[in-house]
Amino acid sequence: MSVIKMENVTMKYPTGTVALKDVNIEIEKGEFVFVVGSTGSGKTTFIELLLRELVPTKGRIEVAGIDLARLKKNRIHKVRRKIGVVFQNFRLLKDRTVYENVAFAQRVIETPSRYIKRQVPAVLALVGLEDKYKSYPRQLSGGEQQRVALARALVNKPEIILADEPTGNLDPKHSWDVMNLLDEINAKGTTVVVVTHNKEIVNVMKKRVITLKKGVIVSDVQKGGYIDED
Amino acid sequence: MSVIKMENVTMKYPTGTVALKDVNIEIEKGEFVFVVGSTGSGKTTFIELLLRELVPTKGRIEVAGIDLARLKKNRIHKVRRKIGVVFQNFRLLKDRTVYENVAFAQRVIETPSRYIKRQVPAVLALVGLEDKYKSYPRQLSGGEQQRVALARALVNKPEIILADEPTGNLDPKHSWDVMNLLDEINAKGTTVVVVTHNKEIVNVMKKRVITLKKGVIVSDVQKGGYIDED
Amino acid sequence: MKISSVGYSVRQGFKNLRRNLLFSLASTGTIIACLFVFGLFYCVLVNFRGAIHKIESSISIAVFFKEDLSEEAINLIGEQIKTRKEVNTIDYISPEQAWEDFSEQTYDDPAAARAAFGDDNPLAQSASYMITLNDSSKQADFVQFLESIEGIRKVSSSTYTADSISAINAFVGYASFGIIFILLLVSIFLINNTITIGITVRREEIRIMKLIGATNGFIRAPFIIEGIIIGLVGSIVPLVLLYYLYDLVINYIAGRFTILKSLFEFTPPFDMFKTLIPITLLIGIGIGFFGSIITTKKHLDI
Amino acid sequence: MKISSVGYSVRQGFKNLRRNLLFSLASTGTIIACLFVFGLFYCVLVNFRGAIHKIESSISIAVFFKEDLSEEAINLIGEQIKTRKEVNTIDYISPEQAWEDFSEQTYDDPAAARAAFGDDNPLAQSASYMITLNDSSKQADFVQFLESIEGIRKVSSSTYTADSISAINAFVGYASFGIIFILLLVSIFLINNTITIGITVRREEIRIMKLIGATNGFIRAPFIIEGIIIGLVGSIVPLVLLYYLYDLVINYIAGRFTILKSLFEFTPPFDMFKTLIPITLLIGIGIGFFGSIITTKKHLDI
Ligand SMILES: Nc1ncnc2c1ncn2[C@@H]1O[C@H](COP(=O)(O)OP(=O)(O)OP(=O)(O)O)[C@@H](O)[C@H]1O
Ligand SMILES: Nc1ncnc2c1ncn2[C@@H]1O[C@H](COP(=O)(O)OP(=O)(O)OP(=O)(O)O)[C@@H](O)[C@H]1O
Ligand SMILES: [Mg+2]
Ligand SMILES: [Mg+2]
Repeated sequence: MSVIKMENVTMKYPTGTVALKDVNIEIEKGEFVFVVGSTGSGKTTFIELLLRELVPTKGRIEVAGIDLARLKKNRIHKVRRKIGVVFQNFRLLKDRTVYENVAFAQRVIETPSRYIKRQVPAVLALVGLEDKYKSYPRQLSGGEQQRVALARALVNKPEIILADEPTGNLDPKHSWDVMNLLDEINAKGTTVVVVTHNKEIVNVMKKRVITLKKGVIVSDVQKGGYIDED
Repeated sequence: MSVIKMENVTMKYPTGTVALKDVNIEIEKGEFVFVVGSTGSGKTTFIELLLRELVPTKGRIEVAGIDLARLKKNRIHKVRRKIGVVFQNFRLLKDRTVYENVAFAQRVIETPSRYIKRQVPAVLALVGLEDKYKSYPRQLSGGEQQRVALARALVNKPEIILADEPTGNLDPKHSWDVMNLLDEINAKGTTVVVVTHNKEIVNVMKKRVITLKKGVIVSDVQKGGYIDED
Repeated sequence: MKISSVGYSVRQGFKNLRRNLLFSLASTGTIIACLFVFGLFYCVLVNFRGAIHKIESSISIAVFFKEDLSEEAINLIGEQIKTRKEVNTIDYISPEQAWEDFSEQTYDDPAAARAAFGDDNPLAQSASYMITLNDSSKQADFVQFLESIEGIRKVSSSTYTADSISAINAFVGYASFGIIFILLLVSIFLINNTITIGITVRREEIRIMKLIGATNGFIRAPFIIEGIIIGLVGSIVPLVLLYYLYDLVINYIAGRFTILKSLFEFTPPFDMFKTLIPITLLIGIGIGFFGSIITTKKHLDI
Repeated sequence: MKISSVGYSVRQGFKNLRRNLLFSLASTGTIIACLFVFGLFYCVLVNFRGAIHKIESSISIAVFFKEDLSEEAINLIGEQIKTRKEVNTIDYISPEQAWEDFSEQTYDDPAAARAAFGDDNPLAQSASYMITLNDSSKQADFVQFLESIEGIRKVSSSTYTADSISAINAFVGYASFGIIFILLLVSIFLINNTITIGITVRREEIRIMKLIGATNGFIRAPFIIEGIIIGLVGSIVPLVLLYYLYDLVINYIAGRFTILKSLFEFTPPFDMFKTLIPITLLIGIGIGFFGSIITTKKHLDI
């Protein structure tokens, strides 16, 4: 059963840039997929479409069995709650501490306080930020902010994880920690989609790799590797 | 002659975090230096101290022969104009186009308009963004924003270039393009300091590598390589 | 929404106030300033209208009687006049009183008057009623009524004064209404302005919340609580200020301009504030509430 | 700063207005609203004081002469009185005029008066001057002066009325001053509020500019230009509005309440606006200018 499905999706921005062009993708439940491609090839656009932050100019998108085009505006949260996202630019709430940022994801789905108090510290420990829980985003290094974003995406144990460049600000060791963590979570049944520029990781992990080039899928292989641009 | 000099510099944030501890660094004019280290090891703090965005809790910093502690507040721009910075989080002016963002660096030093009109497109072409000059930062991909930040750092041909993770959002090919560009500029006499997590690049380029660990310099070698954490 | 979420919203509402201290202070300050000015003019206008009403009710009409009308007949006429509800006061001026008033004004001492006229009262025919009305615009009708009464020789009234006062009264009424209305509009505009800005600068935060899966209600609730708190504080502060200021001014004037006290009575604080308090609270809390609802709505559509 | 940079600053100032449209509109709106209310009350108060002054200058003092004083002597006294600069008008009331006025008020027709007194004028001694002053607070002194004049028998003045009017006058003066002052403070507070917010939300931009090596002057200039433009627009708009509104109201009242025209003269638009325009421009541009200087200063210290 596919949890993510794009049919002939085209995304043209008001500026005229065509970020995605006739994209067809099907991702099965429980898959681990890398999305790679040169800068500006449409990877972030792809993520934002799945979140329905963007609406495609053409085509059909289905997430967790729900047709996004048919979804009423006041029902969008239903889909979003099935997804944990690590945004490329983190998108942390800048007036809240690390703890509150992560806890917020749980409050949104009305998790009882006693669970929040247990789960938030646990997930912060998982990403190695247990001693920064009181800090505000502006008091964190780039890599630390990125891991807060990851913690927030994981804390609700969502069906789908979308991670846009989750290791862009991390050193090799921490990058591997994050990837191994995502692999473990994937092993428990969560669908994981990772956008990355990290050639080494893609090549070593041998997962499905979807390669975009100027908004077009130029390759989609199981157990693939990073395709360098010519 | 050293253009960057830190003597016993300690930076303790008001939160109590000691980001740098007794750091002594001397960088000669015309050097190319990588600063590496695990996430949160103090690399961005190091850059911000050189820019005098931060004032060290202890120690002396000299940039281009100027003692930053002795510098009067209304003279700080003198030092900053000698430096081109690529910030880790880009710090573009979000209400101005790509062109205006780059041109701004030139306007600041009162470059005559006719030079601005020539030099800005040239440097945008150099980083491969000639066709995005009308876009606003929010209309760019992560890697595109990063290259605008680079263009802004380069446009004034500063004495010193400080680049904090300038390839974090770039694919391998573009990362190499950027590094080669910095190398070329360095060859013409500019001092270049690059903070990076890109192990491959550090290992291949064989430059001086300063490694930080929890705010302390643990290694500083010419023609060094990336030291993985244990 | 669950109970725990309600508690969360309320706590967040208070926290937001601290997090965005600049905007909280700016918004609260704006509401305080606007409602203070609004209340100030409300007080001034109410008192001003009170003063005009006082003047209005002191314009007198003199009624003179036919020659040799008996005292009994005069009393009867007085009774008849008293039944009219526009009558405020009615006083009988005897011929002796009239002559005394007149001679006192014209001659320096009673002796001179007596020298001129002896004990003759040249105003023997000048017994009169002095009548004041409580609404000068009714004077014309009332004079007509008086003139129709048998036994009345002459009704002396200043149509001009009465008409002037009732024109002033109407004019001040319109002007007060216009001014209060303009102040209200301006207040609403300004308060809404700051609330809009305060929420707009947080649009990225709102967007993030929505992308994480928050419902509109969940995002909005703290903003609404925040708006209500700002509105509440923003209306209580000027009310308290006005109350003390009003008291102070009344007492100051009573001491400083003693003569004004007889001309002019201040509306007592209780009467003033029993209307001002609900109006002010309604505006403050209303704008805080609706302002935050309307402004958040704009940014929730993602 | 080079000429090209000056041009750049000015252009940036205008561009900033468009870039931060919400804040530009909010700030301009705030200034317009505040200065409009300020101007409105300025107009109301100036007219109100004018009205009181008019009443003040219509309170009359009657001067009666010693018995059988020659007409020549009376004229002489008149000349003497006219030299005093507090005198507004002086009118001679002959005994005939006085009797006519009196009998007209007391009797219905001249015939009745003649029936009572024949051709005798009971007020033969009642020639008088009716004097009005232009400042009722000087009445007491003036009466003393009159009483010291040889040939004057009696000065009839209402100390009570004069004192009341001069108390009212003083009171309204203080109150106007207080209200204008409060409005001014509130306006400055509110305008500064929006300007502060508008600049504060751009503090990250200012920080970036400083880190790139911009001088304080370079960063500030566009903000100051922006502040001045906002102040300029924000003061011209309410002035234009007020001008038309004032004209409209004057004409409306002239038509609707004809009777008021004789009681009360509106300050002519020219006189009103010749002080209001400079005050308003000064406040608007002043706050725009100093507000942006002060607020940017806070964020430039990096
Ligand atoms: N809001 C927008 N308005 C207009 N054009 C946009 C917008 N967002 C992105 N684009 C353009 O669409 C293209 C794809 O952008 P996208 O962010 O999807 O790239 P990406 O693959 O994520 O790149 P990167 O690896 O650099 O993050 C780019 O050319 C970009 O300039
Ligand atoms: N403004 C701040 N206030 C308090 N602590 C801070 C602040 N900025 C950074 N820190 C802390 O200082 C330490 C060093 O931060 P810095 O940003 O220099 O790390 P970095 O080496 O750049 O890391 P990264 O590779 O993740 O960007 C971190 O532990 C961080 O949490
Ligand atoms: Mg991207
Ligand atoms: Mg960093």
